[in-house]
Amino acid sequence: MSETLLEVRNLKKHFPITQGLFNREVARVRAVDGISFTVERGETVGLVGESGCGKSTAAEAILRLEEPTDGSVLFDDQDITTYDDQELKGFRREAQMIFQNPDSSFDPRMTVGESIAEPLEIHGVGPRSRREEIARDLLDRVGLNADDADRYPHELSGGQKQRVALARALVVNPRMIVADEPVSALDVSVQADVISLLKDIQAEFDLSILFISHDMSVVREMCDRVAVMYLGEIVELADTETIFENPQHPYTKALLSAIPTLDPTRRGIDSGLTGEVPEPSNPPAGCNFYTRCPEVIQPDAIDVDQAAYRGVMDLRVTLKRQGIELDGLREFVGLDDDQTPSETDIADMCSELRREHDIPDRLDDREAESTLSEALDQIVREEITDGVEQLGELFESPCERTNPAPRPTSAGHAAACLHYDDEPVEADTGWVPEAAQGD
Amino acid sequence: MATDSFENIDWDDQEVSTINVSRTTFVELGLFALLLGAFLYDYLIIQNEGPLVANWDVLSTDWLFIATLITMFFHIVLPLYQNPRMRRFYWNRFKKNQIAVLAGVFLVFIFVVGVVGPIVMDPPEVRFTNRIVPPAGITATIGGATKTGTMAAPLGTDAKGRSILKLVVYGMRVSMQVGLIATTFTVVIGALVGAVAALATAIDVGWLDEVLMRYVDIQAVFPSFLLLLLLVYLFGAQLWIIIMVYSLLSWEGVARTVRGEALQRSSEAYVTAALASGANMMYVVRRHLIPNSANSIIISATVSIPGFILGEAGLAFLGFSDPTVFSWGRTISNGQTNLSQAWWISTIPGIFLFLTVLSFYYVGEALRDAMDPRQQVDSGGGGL
Amino acid sequence: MKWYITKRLLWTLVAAWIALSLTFGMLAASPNQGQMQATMSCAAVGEDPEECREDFRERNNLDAPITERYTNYMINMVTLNWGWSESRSQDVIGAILSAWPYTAQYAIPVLLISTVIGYGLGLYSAYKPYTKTDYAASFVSFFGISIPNFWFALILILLLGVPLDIIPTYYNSGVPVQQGWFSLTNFQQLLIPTFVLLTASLAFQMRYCRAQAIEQMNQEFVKVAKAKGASDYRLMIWHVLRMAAVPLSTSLVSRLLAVFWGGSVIIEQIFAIPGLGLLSFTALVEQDTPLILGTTVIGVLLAILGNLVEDLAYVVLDPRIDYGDR
Amino acid sequence: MSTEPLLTVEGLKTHFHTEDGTVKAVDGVDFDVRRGETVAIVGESGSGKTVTSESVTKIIDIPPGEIVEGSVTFDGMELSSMSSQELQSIRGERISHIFQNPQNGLNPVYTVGRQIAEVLKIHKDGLSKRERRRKVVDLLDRTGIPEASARVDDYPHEFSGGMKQRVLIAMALARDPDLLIADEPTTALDVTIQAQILQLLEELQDDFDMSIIFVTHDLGVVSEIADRVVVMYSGKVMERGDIESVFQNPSHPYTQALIECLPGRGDSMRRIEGSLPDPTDPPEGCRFSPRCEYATDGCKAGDQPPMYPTDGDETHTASCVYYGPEHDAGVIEEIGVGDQQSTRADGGERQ
Repeated sequence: MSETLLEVRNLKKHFPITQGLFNREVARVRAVDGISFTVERGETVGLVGESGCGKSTAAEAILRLEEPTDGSVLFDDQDITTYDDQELKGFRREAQMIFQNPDSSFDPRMTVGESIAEPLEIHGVGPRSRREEIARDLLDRVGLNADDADRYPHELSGGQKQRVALARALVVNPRMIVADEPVSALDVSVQADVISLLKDIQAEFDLSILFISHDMSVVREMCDRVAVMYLGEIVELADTETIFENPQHPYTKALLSAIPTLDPTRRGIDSGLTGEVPEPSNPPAGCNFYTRCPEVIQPDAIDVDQAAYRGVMDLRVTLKRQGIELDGLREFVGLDDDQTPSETDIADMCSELRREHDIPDRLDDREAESTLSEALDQIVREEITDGVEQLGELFESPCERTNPAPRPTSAGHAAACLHYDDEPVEADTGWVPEAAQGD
Repeated sequence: MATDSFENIDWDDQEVSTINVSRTTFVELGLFALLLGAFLYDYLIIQNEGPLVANWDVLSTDWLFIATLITMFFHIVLPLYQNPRMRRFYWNRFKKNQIAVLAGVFLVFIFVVGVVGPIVMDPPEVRFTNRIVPPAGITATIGGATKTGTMAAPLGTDAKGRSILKLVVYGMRVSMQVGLIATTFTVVIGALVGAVAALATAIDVGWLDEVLMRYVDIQAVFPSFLLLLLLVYLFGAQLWIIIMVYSLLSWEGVARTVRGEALQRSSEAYVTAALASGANMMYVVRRHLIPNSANSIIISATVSIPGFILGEAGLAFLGFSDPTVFSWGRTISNGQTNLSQAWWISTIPGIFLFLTVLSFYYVGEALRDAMDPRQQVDSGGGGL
Repeated sequence: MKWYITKRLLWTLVAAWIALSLTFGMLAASPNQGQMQATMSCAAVGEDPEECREDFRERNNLDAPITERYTNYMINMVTLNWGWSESRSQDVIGAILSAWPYTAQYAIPVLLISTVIGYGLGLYSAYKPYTKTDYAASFVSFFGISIPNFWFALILILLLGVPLDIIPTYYNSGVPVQQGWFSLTNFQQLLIPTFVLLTASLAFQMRYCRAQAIEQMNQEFVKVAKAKGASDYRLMIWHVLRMAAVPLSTSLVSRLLAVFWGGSVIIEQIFAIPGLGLLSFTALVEQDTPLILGTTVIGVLLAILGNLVEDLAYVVLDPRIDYGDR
Repeated sequence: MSTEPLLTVEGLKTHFHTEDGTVKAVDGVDFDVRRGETVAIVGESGSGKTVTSESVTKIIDIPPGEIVEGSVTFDGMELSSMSSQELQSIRGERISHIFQNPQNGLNPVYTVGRQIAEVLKIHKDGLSKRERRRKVVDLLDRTGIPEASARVDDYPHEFSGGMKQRVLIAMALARDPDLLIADEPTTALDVTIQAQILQLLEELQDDFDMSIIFVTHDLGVVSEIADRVVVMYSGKVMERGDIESVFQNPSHPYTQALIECLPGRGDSMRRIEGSLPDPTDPPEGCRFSPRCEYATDGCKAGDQPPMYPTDGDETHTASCVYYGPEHDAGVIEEIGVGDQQSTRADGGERQ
């Protein structure tokens, strides 16, 4: 059997937004928009990203707790998206899940022993006494003692509850565990306990783990390979050390540089990221990250300082996605509603627009500066559409047009970014690790 | 032998999981079947003429009362008996509220006397010879004649010479029957509707949930007392009709609670965990959603019982309740005419009614604090 | 906003229509009381009861197919021709119109006072939870909701009315006509009934407001407001009460009506106040079906209207509603 | 930074009277904050760090809370004995507070602008309606809310978590306070948003020349922004000192354990045995003794050891007998923050 236990191919999960009486679909939240990766036997793969990037939805779609909209999931070389209920139930025994919030992971009316034995009860295993015995044995193995079985969840601490969750996942002797932020709700000292237990159990039972987290330091501790997700897509995937030592995708770099270091002498926390994650119901065209990317590619026509270009792009993004409310601007400059703006007011409003988007007063590229100031002038005089058009012609970045597929980088792994030349990495899966690539 | 461990489960022969009906549910269903059989026998065969068992002619309300007692035994007494740890946990928190404990004892007293009393004591009979006798040891002048109460009628007698003590004891049974039967039916109907509505949303049959909830909104708006008057007028004032009308009119609170609880719990992690281990929706409802809403059902039940008792008493006071039944409301109403001299006729049953209702509210409050910490105001944190 | 309001108005009409249909259904399904009353009165007078029954069914065309009776019933309801009341020998609408002022005169003050004082007490005991005043206030509220209103009325009559006889224990319906609705004597004779009704409604309002206020006080924005230097008064009124008003508004009217209807029938019967409550009581005693139907339908329509008021208040109080949802 | 501390807290004890006994949340805490300085209070859940920060201006609710002992002197004024009216005039005016959970820190039924204006109104700024609105817009703009003048009339549910925290910061700075108490302001936010907020706080600290008390459990955040640090455990201060000396040379065994069990530091993570003490009856002697590997009988009796200076540095003190007389501080092996790989990528270009 091949070494790969789980292979996800172009998995998509969209949630329709409906409105009005007949639930017409008006928009789609593209929570997971085509991700592909593999998990080897006994390997831990991390799925990392900020809130709203779709990592938890991806996990639930992989286990078919949420029906995927598209794509396939191969477990042991069989596509579970085609399974019927009976086959699915068999698969459920082989892939288990543990959750973030220890308090809501257990039914308050069931004892710890009953909770651990519940998967056995669901699969109709043996009489009650046998299930109980198995549960008690498992409690020892996760570092608690057997007679905790009769206690109720509210009598245990957060760390102990996560251990019981692990026992419940193990009771059906699974081959893969999906851990959705298992330690995020715990204190640092308790986190260390649960992480080392997870590693010991993985080693003992040769488990593959899909580890989901927003905490990069925990991921660095736990995972062999890491996939970084942004707005429903994987932007970079490589083994852990490479990602931390030599990140290629601008978002990964920003994510890592935002992590506070422990060494007070090397301060300076600046992820360079401005703005917020866009709405997943209307993701930006082209590369999802262009609306915030500090390294957004400038069109050949202009050559401007990168920070200034980012400022202009911020202005264009605001114009495109939310629009500018001129009366707010007029009020800022002190104009009454009906008063027609004088020349100086126009100039003030233009410089306010520049200041608000960190655009310097003069761009060093002469042609770019004239186009920009002209466009600003039009916008402020309420001819917004012409201003936007004019800006678009000159300043439109290639990143807005194409949504890059993963491309090989100098660091030996792939990243979905136009900075790297457009050579397809691998046949269809896109993220097959080099090892498999070779043979 | 070495303790069994999960590695040596042989998974090939574990494929099918049977829906196993637990022993206790089996016994419960058996008892209900027995009850139904007896009722049909009494109703069809002996056309409700003679007494069914020994000399006890089981009346309509009694059938309902027996069914209620069976349900209460299997769903409240037995579960508490079966897991002592849960019982101790709730009892420690409940007994922090001394008044509630006192109220609980009083309610048990009312329940026992209400059920046993009428069996032991013959019903109050009209004897004009000793009309309007004050309670033992109290002297009062009624229509010129002064009388002092004797132990024959410790609580005195009413305008028709009936002993107030007997009237009160029989009144206890009526109130208990009304309160418990109506509440049990409301809980059963409400839980059913609530679970169905929650299940409908869970398996994306949205319209069913919408229809049920819209009806619940309407029923919540209706002024139940007015409708009660209308229905009792239209369908007759027998006690069991009043109880059934009450049950059919006021289950919307339980339905909303159960639906809300079920929906909120179905998004909890332990339900996803069960689904991730291969459970289907029916298993989740049976094993997680219904038992977990038991707490809030019990809390809303203890609040609805006093409501029913007060409602029936009000109805009886106005004279629209079952004349053959000695409801407290009726006794109080009869005492209204000679209120100034014979104050005890209305006052004594009123005190019992008031204390019973008050006790239910206090027990309900303490149960909510004990069972549902979420609603409890935690000491630390926000506030002034 | 408009879409939500039209939706709520439509829903009110639908609810009213369903209510009327349900009352018709109950009427049709029941052994017609009115008919029994007609036959009994004929028999008493010596006529042949069977023949009386026939012409009673004739007059109310009870034998017509159900759909026809249903449409007639609905048309009558909508055109406010609610039939003729035997016992009061006037049309039902007229009876209701003549009776409602007597109920309104004590109902409106009870509703207002119980809301204002109820919320005030509820807020205060939420402001200082678990203190002696809080325990006292919650005992009063328990007392209020537990005490049976008819028994409480009798006790008050016994203690206040009889010995103090300045407080009349029976309502003289002539007074408002001669001395006017707001005269002192009218006020005096309403004292006990209003007080009895007030205890129940006040208790309900207080308990509900206290529960909502305590829940809001645990919210973080109260701590933030406190950290801004806001005084306790500003916190309790501008933040806690204003925020609690959203859930409170959804049950402002319906909760009060539920308590109120029960009480008014009983109070008006004890004190002989010729209001809507007494009207429905006598209608029931006289088995005057059209009048009974009339008083019930008025109650139901008022409740539905109250529900509409609550929904509109909800819209005004809570900007978060996305106007698409219910 | 002038030497006279702006705020001095001495022997602060805050207890909560609950049904199951008195919770000694804060049981004798001392620290001070100088003007323009950032002092971090760090500790895990249950350490009493939040209660300490909320006892300064008595935001905790009394009852069931109660400040049993201790003095809080702010700019020469004794806060602990102030009447609630006097305290109200200080809160939001001289000392303001921001909290952990921005999601429901704003009253959902009022616009954002109105809630900020409320601070100005409470403290009688004497501005006209127009002037006050301009000041609110200016505050929103300075805390980085885009299109501030348009968004001032929006409701809280129209803002994301990060944006709400900026609004709360604007609200806290409305009256130009001398001290800002920030209670885990970025814990609920994503790491890139956290970076933006921390940067914003640093900029505003210079503009408004204010001191900050920063409460957090995240040692990384502490090393990024703090000048001095106070390490708390189970209601008491374990270690206190300048950020460099405490992080380069953590002295108290608890501080060392905290640093060593951080994930992602390469070498194997250490675990702290045992569990948090029961707040209603804390252990005798040093609060950390039941879980401390160096604990001797001396540690387990009497009360918490005083704050001894570590290796002769008066400003860096630790409450551990080993730094006291007739004990050898050498027993506690040296570990430092410097020698572990930083989780930040070194290779990536720095903006």
